[in-house]
Amino acid sequence: MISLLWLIPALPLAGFLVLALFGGRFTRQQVAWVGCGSVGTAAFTTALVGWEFFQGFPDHESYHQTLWNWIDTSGLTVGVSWYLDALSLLMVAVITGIGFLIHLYSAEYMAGDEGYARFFAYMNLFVAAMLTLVLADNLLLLYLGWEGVGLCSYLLIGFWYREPEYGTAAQKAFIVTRIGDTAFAIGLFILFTQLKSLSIQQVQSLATEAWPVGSNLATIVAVLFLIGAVGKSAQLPLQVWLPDAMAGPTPVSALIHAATMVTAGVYLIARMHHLFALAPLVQEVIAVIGLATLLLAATSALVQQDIKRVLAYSTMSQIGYMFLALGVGAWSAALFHFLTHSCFKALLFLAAGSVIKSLHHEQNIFWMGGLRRHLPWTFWTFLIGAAAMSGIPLITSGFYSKDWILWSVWSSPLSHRWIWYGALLGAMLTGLYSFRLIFRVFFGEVRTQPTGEPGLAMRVPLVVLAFLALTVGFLEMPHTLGNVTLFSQYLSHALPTMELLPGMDESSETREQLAVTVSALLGIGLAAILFLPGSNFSRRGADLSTGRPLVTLLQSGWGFDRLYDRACVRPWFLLTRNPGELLDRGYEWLTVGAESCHRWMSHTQTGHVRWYAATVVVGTLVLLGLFAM
Amino acid sequence: MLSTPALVLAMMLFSLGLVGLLSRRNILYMLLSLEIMLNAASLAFIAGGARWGQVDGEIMFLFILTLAAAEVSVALGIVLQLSYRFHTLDVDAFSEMKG
Amino acid sequence: MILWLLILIPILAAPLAWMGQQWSRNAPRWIAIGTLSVDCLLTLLLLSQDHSVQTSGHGSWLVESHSSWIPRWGISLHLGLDGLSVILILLTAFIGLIAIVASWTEIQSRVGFFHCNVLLALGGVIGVFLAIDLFLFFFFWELMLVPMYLLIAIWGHAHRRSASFKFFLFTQAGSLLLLVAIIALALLHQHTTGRPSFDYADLMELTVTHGMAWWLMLAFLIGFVVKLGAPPFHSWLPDTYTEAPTGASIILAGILAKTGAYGLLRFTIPLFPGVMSEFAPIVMGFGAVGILYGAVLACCQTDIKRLVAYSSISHMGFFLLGAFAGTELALQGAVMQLVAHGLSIGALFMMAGALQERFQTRDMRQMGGLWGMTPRLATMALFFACASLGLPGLANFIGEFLVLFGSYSAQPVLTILASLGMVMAAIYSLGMMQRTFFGQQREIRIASDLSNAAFGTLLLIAVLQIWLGLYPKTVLITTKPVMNMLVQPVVASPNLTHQPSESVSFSTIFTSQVSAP
Amino acid sequence: METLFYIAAAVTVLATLRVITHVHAVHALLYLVVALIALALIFYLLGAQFAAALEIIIYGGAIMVLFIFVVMLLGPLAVEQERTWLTPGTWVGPGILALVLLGEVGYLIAVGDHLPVTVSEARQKGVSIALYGPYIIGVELASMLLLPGLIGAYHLGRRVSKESR
Repeated sequence: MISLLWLIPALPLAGFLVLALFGGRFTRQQVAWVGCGSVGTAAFTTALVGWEFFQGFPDHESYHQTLWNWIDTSGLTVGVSWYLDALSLLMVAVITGIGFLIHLYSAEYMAGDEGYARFFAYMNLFVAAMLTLVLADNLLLLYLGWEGVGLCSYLLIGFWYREPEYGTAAQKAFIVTRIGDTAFAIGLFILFTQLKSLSIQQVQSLATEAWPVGSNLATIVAVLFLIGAVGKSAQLPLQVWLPDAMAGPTPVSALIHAATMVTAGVYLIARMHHLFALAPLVQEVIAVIGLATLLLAATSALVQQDIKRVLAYSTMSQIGYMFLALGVGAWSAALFHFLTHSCFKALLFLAAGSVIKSLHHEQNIFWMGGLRRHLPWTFWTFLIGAAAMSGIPLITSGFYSKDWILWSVWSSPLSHRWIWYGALLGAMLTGLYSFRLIFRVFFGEVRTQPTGEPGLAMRVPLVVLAFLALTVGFLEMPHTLGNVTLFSQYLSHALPTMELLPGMDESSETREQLAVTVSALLGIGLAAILFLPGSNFSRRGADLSTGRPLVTLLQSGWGFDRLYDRACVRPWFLLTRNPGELLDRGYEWLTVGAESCHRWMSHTQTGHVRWYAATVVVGTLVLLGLFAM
Repeated sequence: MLSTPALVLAMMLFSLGLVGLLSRRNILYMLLSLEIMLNAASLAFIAGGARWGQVDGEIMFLFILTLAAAEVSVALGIVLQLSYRFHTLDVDAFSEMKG
Repeated sequence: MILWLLILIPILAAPLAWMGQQWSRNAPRWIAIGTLSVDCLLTLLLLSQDHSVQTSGHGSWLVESHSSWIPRWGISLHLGLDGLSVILILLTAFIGLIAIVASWTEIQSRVGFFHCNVLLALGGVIGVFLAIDLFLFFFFWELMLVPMYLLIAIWGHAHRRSASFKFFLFTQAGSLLLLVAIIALALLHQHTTGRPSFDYADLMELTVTHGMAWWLMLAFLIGFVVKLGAPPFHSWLPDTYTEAPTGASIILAGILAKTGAYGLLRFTIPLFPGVMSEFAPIVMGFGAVGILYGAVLACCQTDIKRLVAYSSISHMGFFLLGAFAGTELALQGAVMQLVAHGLSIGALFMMAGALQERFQTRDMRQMGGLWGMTPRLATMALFFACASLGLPGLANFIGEFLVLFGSYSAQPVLTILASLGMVMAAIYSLGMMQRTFFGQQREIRIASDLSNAAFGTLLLIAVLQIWLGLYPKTVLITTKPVMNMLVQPVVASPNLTHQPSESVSFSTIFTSQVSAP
Repeated sequence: METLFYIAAAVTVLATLRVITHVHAVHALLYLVVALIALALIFYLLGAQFAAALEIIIYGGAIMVLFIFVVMLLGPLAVEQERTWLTPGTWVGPGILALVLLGEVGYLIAVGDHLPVTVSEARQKGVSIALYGPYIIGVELASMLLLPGLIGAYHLGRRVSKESR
């Protein structure tokens, strides 16, 4: 049964091929069946494979399957081969499971769109590529998936191709991530040159043997991989593409730009943790990047007007938490947050999509309001998502995962205390911006009349995800609360557990948890004061969205776009303004010289026979004279 | 022997032909001058042959003769064409080859 | 004998295609297609026999044909086929087929003469790939030029005259250098052994003094690089590729550039191993510069064919980088790059031609939003734009990455520079898609989508791209012995022994920067 | 002997001078014929009898006839009224020069055997042997030259139709 592993990426790929080749001839229903069916079957296969995997677990920690030799020449041997362990199984489960729900949702959400088959083809291709990424046994195959998801992201952001801005956003996303990818590729070159292998497991064991901790090569490779991860996961300084990527259809944002693709960077770092462990300096950098991104994105999310942009910044912020966890060595915590985040962020996006659809594609939250009564299903699911994101204690999954991360930051030997304070501030901001959204969209008076609740195909995923967003957290509960360690035990077979600083006991953990709880609730309370319709501030119309300089700065995501525009984009356009080329000029001078010579010489060609004869005579005389001398 | 005066004569004839070639504007006269120059050259060859008692001079004369025959036949054809097309034989009137 | 058949079939069919014009308009096209298919099949036959013979040969040819021609000057009719040539001949025949399909509707005047020229040029190219007597090689080298010149000069676009002149002058200047060097080699052979010889095997054993080898190598290098179109000898390339008719552009970019590459691999590198290893870093530098230079200029263009032409310069830079890296991996990548680039550029030019035929313009500023109108064309364009930007899973990726993997150990800095080309490739490829197929439609123009034949051909190329991208063994296993042989002398030379230290020194520079903060 | 040569040379130079100075084509031609005949005489005196004969037959005969034909074909461009060139003034000059040459020839015939001009058969044989021996390539080339001359003359000599210019 586990040998069916190859089917998991193959099924969506087959779905893509079918839709790409024959999609034009299918009816919408058939398209939806193929599109959802392929991912659904993949999810089912994952369940089968996972079941079998657990049967042998933990005696057989990993499963290996080679389909064929991809490249086998001159020392470079790379197979199309899959590697299944606890980490990749978790990823696969999330991708196929949530992917299937989102496909189901899209079947209704996209129903009116002319590119229905194209949409599902791209989505299926994306799932296939993402599965390749997480199942790859070697780095080159991982790179294939890595670029593949980038391409699908590009295609789906620019899905509505008639809008030029969408196309620009798509291009921006691809190019910015491609910068990261190139660094990643250079990392691969170095790795291969030094270790003569690209297999993930082999490379890491070789690296551990060959390079001492903190060695230069390890640091360089880790930095290059980090740049790749940063590009894909929209972290500082390559984060600029993600807010613009919201140009794509909302299910795309849910699947690609929230739940799965953007966490590829997290996966990469977790997958290569042996390598990163060799470069503590880089780990520290990861933590700092994570912290900086989470604060930057959280503050930006506070002032956005577009509902999807708020969610986009919140995604960046939450991935910042994951990076933070990775940076302090809390690998499992990062992946736990990945799991919960996938659930609640997909839920939030899908619920937002439902709002947008019912408001005729209105995305500005200032034109929304009072939807609580009109869209109860959407409201409650959105509320659950927001609660999970802000980490409302005990009942939501977000609390458990975020708490784990903060506890790790507090107790890790790799961390600093100021990082923890920063993260705590982030938790407060998360509550603030999440509930700003809730209060703006669902409370107060109705500004745009909604059409009504979505249908079943959209409602089912919402409910399932809401359920998951509440319950997934119970897989792992801290010592002080229930002490469930299912998740960390499971992942401990693939990822090392973090060691604690000495002197970290239950009492300090309780104190730490209390701080987290308080900060989250503080954020929500602040949101209620500031934004709940009827509150003092809100009645005075004071939102953070009016044009004060600081707000403008925050709205533009701390002005990174403008900075890059000045520093890179404009010089680039200046460079590429002129289609002519300099080298050609050089050759042109050659022709100009030849031509002027020709013009001068052609004066001698009078066309008169007698002139020619005379010149012949003169020439002969000159020659004779020369001979005579 | 007569070779030296013959060479002087050849030079004189050649110069006369050259003067004719350069001074006359009628293409027909230019051709005639050309013939004179060719003859002067043949004379020089034959004088040379006579001086050294070699047959090569006469052979060269034969070649010059064939050359002259071919040249004249083509040149006269051209002269005819020119007269048909331009209705003049003034070479200064033709400058189609002007660069 | 079968080798001569490969060359003679297209050359003899050429006048037939010309005459075929009298019978029907499409007769020349079908004759050309038939001819090239036969060549294709013959080559496949040779390829399938390959593996048994391959074990025999270190440096020997899989199939060889030798008969004397002008023994007085050591010139013979000597043809030889090895793994490299068989792949390139297969590519030639296949690209030739693409070119003919691509010009099916475009060429309407003097159809017979067009196909006559195409077949002659292809015959010459196959001859180039097979000849291992340098004189014979040069003969074929010149044979392919003249029909190419005619193709551009007669059926080209608006500025065809200057473009064809430029093409002819540049390539002819290159050929002249080549000729001088070839004759010099033959005379040197006479000097040492007392009899002149143009034969490859004889010349391989010739020992040339260092200074002489230096000059000869330069001549061989420039002569071939001109054809490849690497800066600074690329000036003819954008003009020619742009102004040539679609079919000729495909042949120029898909095949003719490969003859230069083949020459480098077959002659320049093995004939002067000692000098080459000294000079290789400089050539690799030119390759890396070419990658970036071509990519930047591709980003500047508004003319779609010019854009593709500059992208070709960029891709051929990868070839140069790989071919001179001196590692087998890089060489394998370089060959893969040749094949992949031939396929992708052929398809791109075919689509550029289709666009021009439909809209009477190549200016991308006047296009836009064509996806809705011509979905087939747009899908294929997207596919090949992805191939061109090196998307993994397609053949170009294999070529580029093998080159980069292979050359990193030789020249880390250049390899990193070259990698930046991947970002730029994304910029120009996606920019092309954005400006032509996405966005708002400029004016309402009715244009038909791709015809079934054209779509089928493009689909076939796409399938080949994917096949080679996922199973590159097909090519790599055939060329491996040849590349292995190429590497031997280079490795033996003392120059490469200190290369690991070079990479170490690089990494120390790099780390000192990292650890500074 | 030398006197003969100098007289003939004087005739040649005089006739040539008249050729290049005369305004009428036919007159010039007449003088040229005289010059050629005088030249032939000089060839004879130099011992090249075969050349002398060819000079008269081909140059004086064939080539000059060609010229005359062309002059006549050209009509008014080159030729005045027939009457003007048949006046005594035209043919007196060439006539006198020709008479001088005739006198020389007569003298030669009369006293020819006593002159040191060697009429050797061996030399003429030598010419032939050399011509078809070492110079055979030259002969071939000459024949190759004559063929295009023939074709060229044929092609160029056709009268073009009016509309072409």
